[in-house]
Amino acid sequence: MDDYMSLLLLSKGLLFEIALVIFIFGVLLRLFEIFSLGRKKDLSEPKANPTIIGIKTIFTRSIPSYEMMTKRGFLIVNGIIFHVGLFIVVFLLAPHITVIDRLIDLSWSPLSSQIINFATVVTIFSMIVILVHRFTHPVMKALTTSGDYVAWIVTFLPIISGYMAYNHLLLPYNLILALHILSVDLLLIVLPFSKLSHSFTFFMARYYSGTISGRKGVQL
Amino acid sequence: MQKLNATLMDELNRRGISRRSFLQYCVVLASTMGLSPVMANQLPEKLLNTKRQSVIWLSFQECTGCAEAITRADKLTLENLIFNFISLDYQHTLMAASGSAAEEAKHNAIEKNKGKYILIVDGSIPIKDGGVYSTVAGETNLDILKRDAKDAMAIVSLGSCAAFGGLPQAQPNPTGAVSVDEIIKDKPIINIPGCPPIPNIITGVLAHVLTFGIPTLDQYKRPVAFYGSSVHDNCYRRPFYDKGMFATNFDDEAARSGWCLYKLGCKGPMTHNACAVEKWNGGVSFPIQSGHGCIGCSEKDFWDSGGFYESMASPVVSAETISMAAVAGVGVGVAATALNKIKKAKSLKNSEPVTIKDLKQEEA
Amino acid sequence: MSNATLEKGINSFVKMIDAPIASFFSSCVSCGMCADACLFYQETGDVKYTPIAKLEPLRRAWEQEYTLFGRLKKLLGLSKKITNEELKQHTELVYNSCTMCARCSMVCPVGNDIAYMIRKMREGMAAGGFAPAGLIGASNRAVEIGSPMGLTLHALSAQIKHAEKATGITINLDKSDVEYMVLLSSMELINFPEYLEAIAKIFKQAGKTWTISSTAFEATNSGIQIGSSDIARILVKRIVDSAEKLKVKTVISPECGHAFTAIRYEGPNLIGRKYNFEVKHILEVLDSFNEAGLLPTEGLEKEKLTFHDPCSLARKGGVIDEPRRLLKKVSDNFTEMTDHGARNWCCGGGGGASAIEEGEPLRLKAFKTKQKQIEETEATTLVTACANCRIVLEEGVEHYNMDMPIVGLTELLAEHLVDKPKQKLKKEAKQ
Amino acid sequence: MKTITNDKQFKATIDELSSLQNRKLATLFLQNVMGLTDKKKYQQLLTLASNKNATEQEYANLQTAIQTMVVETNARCGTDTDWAAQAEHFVAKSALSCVKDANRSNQNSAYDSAMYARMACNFASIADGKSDEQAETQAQYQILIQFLGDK
Repeated sequence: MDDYMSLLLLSKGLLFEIALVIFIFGVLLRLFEIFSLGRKKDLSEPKANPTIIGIKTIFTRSIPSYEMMTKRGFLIVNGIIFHVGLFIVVFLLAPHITVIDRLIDLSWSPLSSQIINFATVVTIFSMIVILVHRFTHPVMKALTTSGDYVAWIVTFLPIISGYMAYNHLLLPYNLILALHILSVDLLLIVLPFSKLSHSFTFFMARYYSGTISGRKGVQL
Repeated sequence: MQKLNATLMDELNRRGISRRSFLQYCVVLASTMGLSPVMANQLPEKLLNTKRQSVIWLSFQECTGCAEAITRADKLTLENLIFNFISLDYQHTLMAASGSAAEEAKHNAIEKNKGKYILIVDGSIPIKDGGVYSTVAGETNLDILKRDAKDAMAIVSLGSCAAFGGLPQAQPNPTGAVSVDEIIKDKPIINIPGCPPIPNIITGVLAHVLTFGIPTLDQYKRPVAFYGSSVHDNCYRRPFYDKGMFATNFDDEAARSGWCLYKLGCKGPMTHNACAVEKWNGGVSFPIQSGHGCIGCSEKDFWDSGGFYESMASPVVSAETISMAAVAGVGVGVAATALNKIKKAKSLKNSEPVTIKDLKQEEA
Repeated sequence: MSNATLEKGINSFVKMIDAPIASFFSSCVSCGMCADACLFYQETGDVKYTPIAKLEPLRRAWEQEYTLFGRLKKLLGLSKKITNEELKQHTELVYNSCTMCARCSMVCPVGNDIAYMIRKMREGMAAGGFAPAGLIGASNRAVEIGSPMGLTLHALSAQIKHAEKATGITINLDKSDVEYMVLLSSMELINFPEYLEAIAKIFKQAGKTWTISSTAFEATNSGIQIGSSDIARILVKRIVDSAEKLKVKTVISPECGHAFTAIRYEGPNLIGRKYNFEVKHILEVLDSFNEAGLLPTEGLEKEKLTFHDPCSLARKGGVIDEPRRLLKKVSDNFTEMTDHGARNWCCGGGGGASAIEEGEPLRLKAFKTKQKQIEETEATTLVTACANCRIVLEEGVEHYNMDMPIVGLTELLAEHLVDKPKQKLKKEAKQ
Repeated sequence: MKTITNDKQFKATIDELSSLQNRKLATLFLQNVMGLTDKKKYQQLLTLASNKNATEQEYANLQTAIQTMVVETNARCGTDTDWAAQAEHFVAKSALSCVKDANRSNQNSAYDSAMYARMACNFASIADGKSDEQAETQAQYQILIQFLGDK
């Protein structure tokens, strides 16, 4: 059998299956690990409804403050571009929607490939920018651990390989598609156990944070 | 009756085809073959001076679809001309002779054209159990191929079976079918995959061999001129793909409006072939144009590369696997919960109330 | 007597980690934006003051004890242990250079409440014997004497007597069935005794009954600052017991930030039940008086005013509109600082930081942005509502050679109470 | 001669005074509590007060120095209070009233000075149990009467 084709079949077959199993398993495990630690019921008289403000904070925290825009606007804008770009690329590309449809029987209308292609370029660019920023910004440099690089790499690989696959660059399509799917497999496996876990815990973090200040009638 | 050693020019004259229409044909042929301008200019002259070429066509495990495709033309065309021009000295289906007479004709042709004939092979070669699954005149395909290839100038593996093993090789491959290039290692081999391959490609490749020799091939020994880009690249439905307009059902409005068939399993993006350019039946249509996605027939192992109606990137995962993962996750999650709770309870048990007397460590 | 040990400290970390903390650590992407919100990083540029980095020992405790990979690493002996030396180094980071002002919590893009985590980490630091001497001393005095600053009932009585004389109003100790129980902070009684006079005048004017408890007059809570719930509980309990014994309806927290959050928000959780009374900050009470028309004032401040929001009051207490409504009663020339309300810039001395003597140079350095923001308003008088902020601001203003009086809002209002300005009017007429 | 027996009269009387008189009187109140602190610290102020030609600029310069003294003697949150030191703090505050810009309106510097002096006494009484705010109040009434007589 053709090596590339068998790699493609392996990547979207057995390996994807394994990756998905680890992903689901990992996410659930992490959620259990977090929720199992519990939270004491707050007995103090709330000034406002903490739950409502908690839920609101999940969304409002996406809006940067003026102060932070003046201080770290570059990082914030780049971060927003990256996350929006990533969202577009991951969830609005037709083949991806097909995969999701196949997995959970849910689909929506995709964006045009030219837009996706553009978004991909922008996302790749923003990722390179963030990496350079990580090397140069003193605070980020000090905070950065190997885990941050792992997170960056496993995010970058699917994007760059996906871009190459779409544009038929350098490698035969089967091979690059296989590599793309392999990198996604890797991402799925690494995600729950790495810094990328923020993709599902940030809802909780924002919610908790929102309830803590919300109880005091403050929406930050 | 055709004269031996006649050139193509003689043949044209014999048939009364004008030089003008021949030149027009050459322009088209040159572009099909992807020739450089210099070579394109040389093409008419080279073609006109080619001698009649001896060709031996071996059919092994196949369906005769390839032969059908190339002989399908219902009227005489210039493409056919090339094919008619060659000296097809052996072809089961087409030749008038049969039995030992046919075998003898082949033997004679080989003897006469040692090292000069072109061997066309369609069909795969079974090698399991000594190759007993396909024989001609009591001889296995494997033996025939090995013997007849020995003195060939070049081998053309016509169709996906000869080129890649094709349908016979599909899992579980009961006959142990293999492609030609897995057996013959010491001869130039040109793969013209497709199920069947496009007739124009066959004649184009033959014309190239006759004039400029073996064309540039890719890693799968396919002529780059015809297999260099994907069906997707040249597909007239590509704009719909780019705009994200997809048919999701063969009879939905989108399908009727001619939208992209990616979601219906079209393998165009991974299939390298010239269908979208050359088309079929004298340029009438090709599968996608007739409303069906490309099944990727000219790619290796296309039978085993997922369902024809599954989009390419679609993973093959069963719902059971997902639910199994969920169950495992919950299971381990519960275990982790228990561990965490125990740990926390232990820390609570271990902690003594902090009083103001306990705020300092003992002086060392 | 059992000494503090490293083990106790780590055990306390493990005990303190809850679901919010686990979700916070799981979400951090090392963007370092918290540093830009922190006054100590802002002025020093030293990356060690990055808020999330201060929590590293707590993070490791979480990872090692509560995550699969952390456990595996620990089993294989690959995890980095938390050591005495490390925690000793963190004393400066978690106490001296953190006021728990929660500016970092406010800007974290994934929503990590870093101040919440610092508060929990201090539990372990205190239990492990890593709290700074200043806060240990304050906690000792708070528990043994009843005030972190050693203010005894005798001293309180002297101050009450003084206030009674100055105002001609009787101040009742331990009077039951009154509406309000007023708490005081040592800081006010020691540095700003005018506060007590102001309260007396305002309550008389409003016709409200109130008292001070002789067993729980102190509002501040060193336990919260040092990070020991056990000590904090003792201190809160005193207030709750007195308030319930005296059967008051409302307990009033004085102009002190952490005291308010300690009694108002942490207290019920410390004693494990809800109160039978309400807790309000003095500004909330004054605002309610004002709304009921019980706070008639006259005259406007001549100076241009600006207001410093105490972090614990605004961002961590939700008392934001009240001071503004009150200020506008007595001033038509009030400007906001760039960062105000819930987004205010901390004075640099909260969360017990001002009690740490060795932290003073850093505090003064960290004051720079506040100084700039004050100067930008071009105000001539700075108003605030926290005695600790007030002292820290005074020091900062002095350090940076700014000529600017700093006044407490309650006192400012008392000066404008209508019964008083008769003489004032006379004086103004004379000029 | 006027008699002053309570704070109401005391304040009303001070309110009648000009700001320059206020400053002079304030210095007298301060002098009366000098015993609670190191007198040398205020030598400059006392010299300045006795100089009739002293300029506002000189007062302003002194104000900065005294302001520093006030801030430096502040009791910081959570520190163990030294009551005697706190008495000094209020002496400094009293002194600060003496050097405030006489041209700035809305000032009752003598009254403020008197009040801070009393607080200083109050703190001293907490510290040593001897000082007496009541006695200080009476003394202040006498100082005022004397001042009005001298005027």
